[in-house]
Amino acid sequence: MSKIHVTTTVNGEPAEFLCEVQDSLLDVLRDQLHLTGSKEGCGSGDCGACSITLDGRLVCSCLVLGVEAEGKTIGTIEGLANGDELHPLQRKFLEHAALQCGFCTPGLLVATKALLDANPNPTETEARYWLAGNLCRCTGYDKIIRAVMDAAAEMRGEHA
Amino acid sequence: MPRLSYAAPASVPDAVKLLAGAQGLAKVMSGGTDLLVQLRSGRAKPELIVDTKKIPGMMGIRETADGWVIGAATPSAELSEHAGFSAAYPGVVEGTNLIGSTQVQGRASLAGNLCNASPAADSVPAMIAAGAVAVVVGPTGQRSVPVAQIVTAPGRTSLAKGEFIFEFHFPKVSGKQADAYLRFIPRTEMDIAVVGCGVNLTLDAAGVITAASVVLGAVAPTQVAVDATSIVGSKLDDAALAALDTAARAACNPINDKRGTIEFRTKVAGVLARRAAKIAYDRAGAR
Amino acid sequence: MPKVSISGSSCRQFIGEQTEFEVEATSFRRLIRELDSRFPGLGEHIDETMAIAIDGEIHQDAYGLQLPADSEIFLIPKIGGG
Amino acid sequence: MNFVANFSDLKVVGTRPVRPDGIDKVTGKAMFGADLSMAGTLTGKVLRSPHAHARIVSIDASKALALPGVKAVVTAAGDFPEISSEEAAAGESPVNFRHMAHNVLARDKVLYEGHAVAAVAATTSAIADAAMALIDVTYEVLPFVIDVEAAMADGAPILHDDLVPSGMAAPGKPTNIAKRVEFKLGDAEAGLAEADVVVEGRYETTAVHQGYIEPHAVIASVNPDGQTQIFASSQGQFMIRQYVSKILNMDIANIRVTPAEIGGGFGGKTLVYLEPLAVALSRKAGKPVKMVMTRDEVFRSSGPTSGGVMTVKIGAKKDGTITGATIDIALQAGAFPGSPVAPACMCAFACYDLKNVRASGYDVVSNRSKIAAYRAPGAPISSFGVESAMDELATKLGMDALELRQKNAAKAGTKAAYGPVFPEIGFEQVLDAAKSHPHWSAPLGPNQGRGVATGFWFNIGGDSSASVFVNEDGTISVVSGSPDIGGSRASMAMMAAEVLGVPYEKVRPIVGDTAQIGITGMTGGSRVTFATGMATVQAAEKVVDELKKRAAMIWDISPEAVDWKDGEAVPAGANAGGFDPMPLAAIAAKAGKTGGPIGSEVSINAQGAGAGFGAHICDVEVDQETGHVKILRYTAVQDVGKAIHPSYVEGQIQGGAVQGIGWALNEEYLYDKNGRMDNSGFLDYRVPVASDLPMIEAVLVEVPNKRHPFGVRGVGEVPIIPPLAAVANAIKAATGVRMHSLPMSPPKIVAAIESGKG
Repeated sequence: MSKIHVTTTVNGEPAEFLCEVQDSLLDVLRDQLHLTGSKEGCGSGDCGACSITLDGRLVCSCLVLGVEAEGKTIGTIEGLANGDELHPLQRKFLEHAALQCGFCTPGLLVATKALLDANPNPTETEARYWLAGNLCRCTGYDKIIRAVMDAAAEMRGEHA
Repeated sequence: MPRLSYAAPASVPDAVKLLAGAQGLAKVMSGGTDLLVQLRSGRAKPELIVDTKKIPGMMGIRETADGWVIGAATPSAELSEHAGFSAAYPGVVEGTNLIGSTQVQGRASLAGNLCNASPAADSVPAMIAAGAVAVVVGPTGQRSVPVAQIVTAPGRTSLAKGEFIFEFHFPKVSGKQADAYLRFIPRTEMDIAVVGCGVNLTLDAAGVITAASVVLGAVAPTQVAVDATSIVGSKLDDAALAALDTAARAACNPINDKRGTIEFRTKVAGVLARRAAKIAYDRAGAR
Repeated sequence: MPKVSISGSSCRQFIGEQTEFEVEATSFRRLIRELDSRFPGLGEHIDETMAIAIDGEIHQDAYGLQLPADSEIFLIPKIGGG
Repeated sequence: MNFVANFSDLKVVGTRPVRPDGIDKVTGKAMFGADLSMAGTLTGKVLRSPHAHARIVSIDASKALALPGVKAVVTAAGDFPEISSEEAAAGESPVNFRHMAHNVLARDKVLYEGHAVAAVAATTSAIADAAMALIDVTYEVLPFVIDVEAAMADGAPILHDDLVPSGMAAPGKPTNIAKRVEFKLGDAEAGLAEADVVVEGRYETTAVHQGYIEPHAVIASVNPDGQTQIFASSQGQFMIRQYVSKILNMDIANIRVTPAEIGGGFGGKTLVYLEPLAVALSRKAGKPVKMVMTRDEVFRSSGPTSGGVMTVKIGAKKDGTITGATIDIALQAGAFPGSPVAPACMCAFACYDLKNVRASGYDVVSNRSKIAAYRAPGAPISSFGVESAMDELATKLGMDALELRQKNAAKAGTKAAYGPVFPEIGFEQVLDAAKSHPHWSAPLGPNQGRGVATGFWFNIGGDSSASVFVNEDGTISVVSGSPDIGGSRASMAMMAAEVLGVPYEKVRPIVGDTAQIGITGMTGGSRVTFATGMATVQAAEKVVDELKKRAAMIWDISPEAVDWKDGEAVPAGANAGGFDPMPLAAIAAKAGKTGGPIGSEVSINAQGAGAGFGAHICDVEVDQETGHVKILRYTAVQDVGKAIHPSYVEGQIQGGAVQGIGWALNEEYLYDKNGRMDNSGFLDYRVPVASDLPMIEAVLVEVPNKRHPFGVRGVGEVPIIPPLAAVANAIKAATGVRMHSLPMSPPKIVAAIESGKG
């Protein structure tokens, strides 16, 4: 059996892998590229734990075939921090205790980053609707939304 | 196990040739948000997946003299980000905006939502109400099919082997015309429509409705048009709304399932028809 | 002598309808042994499924617990959690 | 350590530092159950029953085993020892290992759709799938029963021919009733007869799933000498070790379980599903085996909590004094006995100081997946009935709903309906805080309503172990046996830092594997911060004692002449000598010369857990035409004892409240006509999403539990209890209709509004 060779870019670095047609991009990221920060909570696009960006657009990696990544640019949770410097969202999630078990956290951070890229000044309602596809069962979302709003304000330079 | 193949052809003829020549089941993929779930659950066991996103014209939105042309594989997120199309067809965009999560909207397309042939598909009622036409390509060439005639039954379409939708044409919106889409779900997001309703209204200068199209989703095996003659000639006053409510209920032929009962769906169809009509009316009046 | 009540009805197969007892015992372990001698099999049942409340405080397990002379003792089903 | 009377002296406890495992979790580095792989790992999968109830006539795996790449197939008959029915105190609640083994792998009968029948290990996932399709299982399909009342009825299909009910007279014929419990205080019927006003209602709830986002996952590796490594996400590594040992008849010392990070549990990861299968497969294949459930499997085959039916009766005098109350409840256990019917009965009226009360219930098996614990097991169910009835009572009496509860509130000295007398508790303070909260008196608009409800949970202690080690440079390592689900490593580090008088950042906590730390009960029942915290505090105190001894040796004075203050040894008084304070790091540096490395391990059975109480206020707006309920505002007041890390305490309350809101509004197990689950995914099993909710205000009332050095009570269970009735009471206020059945989904609400009764 010969697998399909795919050349892509992950978190700014060139990456290559071999996969079967039915392998989801999430399978490939986790099993071939060992980027296990993206999680599988449902495999059907209903929980958002596998959120990544594909050519800059937020998607569920469980709903993308690995072969579709050919020539594309992929962003995962592993690429959110800038070296040893946490992204403001990561910092605010920690400061606000916006995670308990932490399983949904990578997907939420990737999704929130995409939100703030598209809309640096979201209302609470906009943030809640944008993130409706990211299930969190631990926190009741309160501290997550607070962290998102606080990070957005800081990134807009509104903090003293 | 037969091995699954994948192809991402660069032209319509190549895609048609692949689809028409497939021995076993061949699946057209645009956004893939339904297809991947079906693959994983084993509900679909294709031997070939033809990814249409690399075909020029399949992705993108453009305005023409006659209206709008939407590439069939354009992700719904692109529709809501497109200021011009969103202004022309806010109801269509409301529908596409409700297909799954933000993540799903990054992939899900009009063609996929339509050809999955679910009676609950969120983008379809407003497309039908808008009079949208699908451009179907296939082994025998190209044909134009009203969106209303694509879905024939749950999971079934009128497309022949080797055919797929290349693009959608939306007529030019002129004068006091506007649309709206509402759906009912138990949560605020992430559910399949229990009832959906797309409304497209045209008014005269005095605010009298001159044309009305009202289409329901999830209340029958396919999307159904409501007889909206009772509101034509009205200013959508209470009597017209009541008549529309009755007409919408009469159009329903729903089932009891895990998402809703016959009684509930029928009642809510009337409610949504009234509410969506009101929104469309206000939008049209403001134009 | 401590007064012992057995709460709930899971012990009924051993004790019938009576649910209150006076027992000569200064420790939880002694109490279990004493009850078991009166109702054979009850000791093991308590061991496996019951917790003890001594004057209001619940203890899940602890043979060595001292039972004050006039204490009020309840044997109640063990409590788990989520 | 005695109770710290003066909280104002605390330097670390009560602050909100960043959790030590935080960066791993925001960068994707944290290793959850499915994230580990070992060289040569096989993929394991489970073949599950398509039938709700059937006899297994035969299983033929020969075709599957002949498929290239298939390395092992296990079945109960072929690979699991048949063990006797043994009810044992394992983990937190009694467990019957025979039932557990039969749930992990069906032996003679399948008892629910999704029941495991065989497991396969293969070199790839696709080959494992193909192998499962080649296993030939012959079933004799049997009639099935899903609902609890149908299962109790005469002539119902019987799941277990040998089931002997406890707590009741033998029925003389096979039954699905596994147990009857009854708790009595005074004479409830006589009390009801004295009442001026009586309310009575029948209430129903459905099974709901814990809904953790991480599916169950395990990797197991067995060596030929029997030594076994298990890496799994669960609420207890020691629980896995014990259960695997029992089910597969292995020596415990041969099993080492490393706790992976766990992606939520809420009680649902307090038992084993995949672990014994992975071990059995690995033992047979001679290679590591990894198994991960799909979401569909999680819903179909891992425990939800019970649904049930109940009748509640409460009678009161005109002034609101409750004279008598009863609840009769029947709970689904799933396929094997063990519903939380006892705690459901015990908690039902525990918030109130009642003289005459009776709570009785049945534990009933039916052809559903076996239930597992879910946050305050049983309490939300009975509370839904009782707190709905309390609302009805307040209406009938024309009393403020909170005043009625204040009038009857349990307090220190109240004899609880289930037996014991409460020590110092904070329920009155909770009610006062709710009543004086601006939310209670805020104006409401049209179609809006406000409800309140309360909740009680025992909280528990139990077995816990912790080690505290002083490193050469004076930094501290803390090891505990409690898997950290919601930030407990931070709490352990904070308590150790407080005792040792060192900065929080100098203390690094880990969760030990089963070979690194003493036996520790599961993370559940709101016990970790209390019990494992107590072990950590005691271990840190032993270290302080040792540090004082070492300082005394360096100073060449008596250990009694040394005090410990702010992380330094200081002379106890003028007579001790004129020494400068000696910091911990200086003592650590000389540990070799003063007797060797410094550290201690403490293993305890923690006693003195303090009961928790909460009161929630909920505002809703109901769309009268569609039945859609919007939660407008939500305030959760709770006595938390003392919040070690207030952010994580608030988080427990907010998360629990939202799970309760989901239970109230939309979550439910639906079955089709063949007894198969009809909504086994997050699309149709509707947990709350971010846009469904407002902010959840958590109000922390701190009435310390004096049996814990820092006053800790458990906090994780209570918040899921009040929401069910709080939402129902708010809906009643908004619509005038009392909803008696969960979930209060839009079709039900519309039907109730139209018919005038819910």
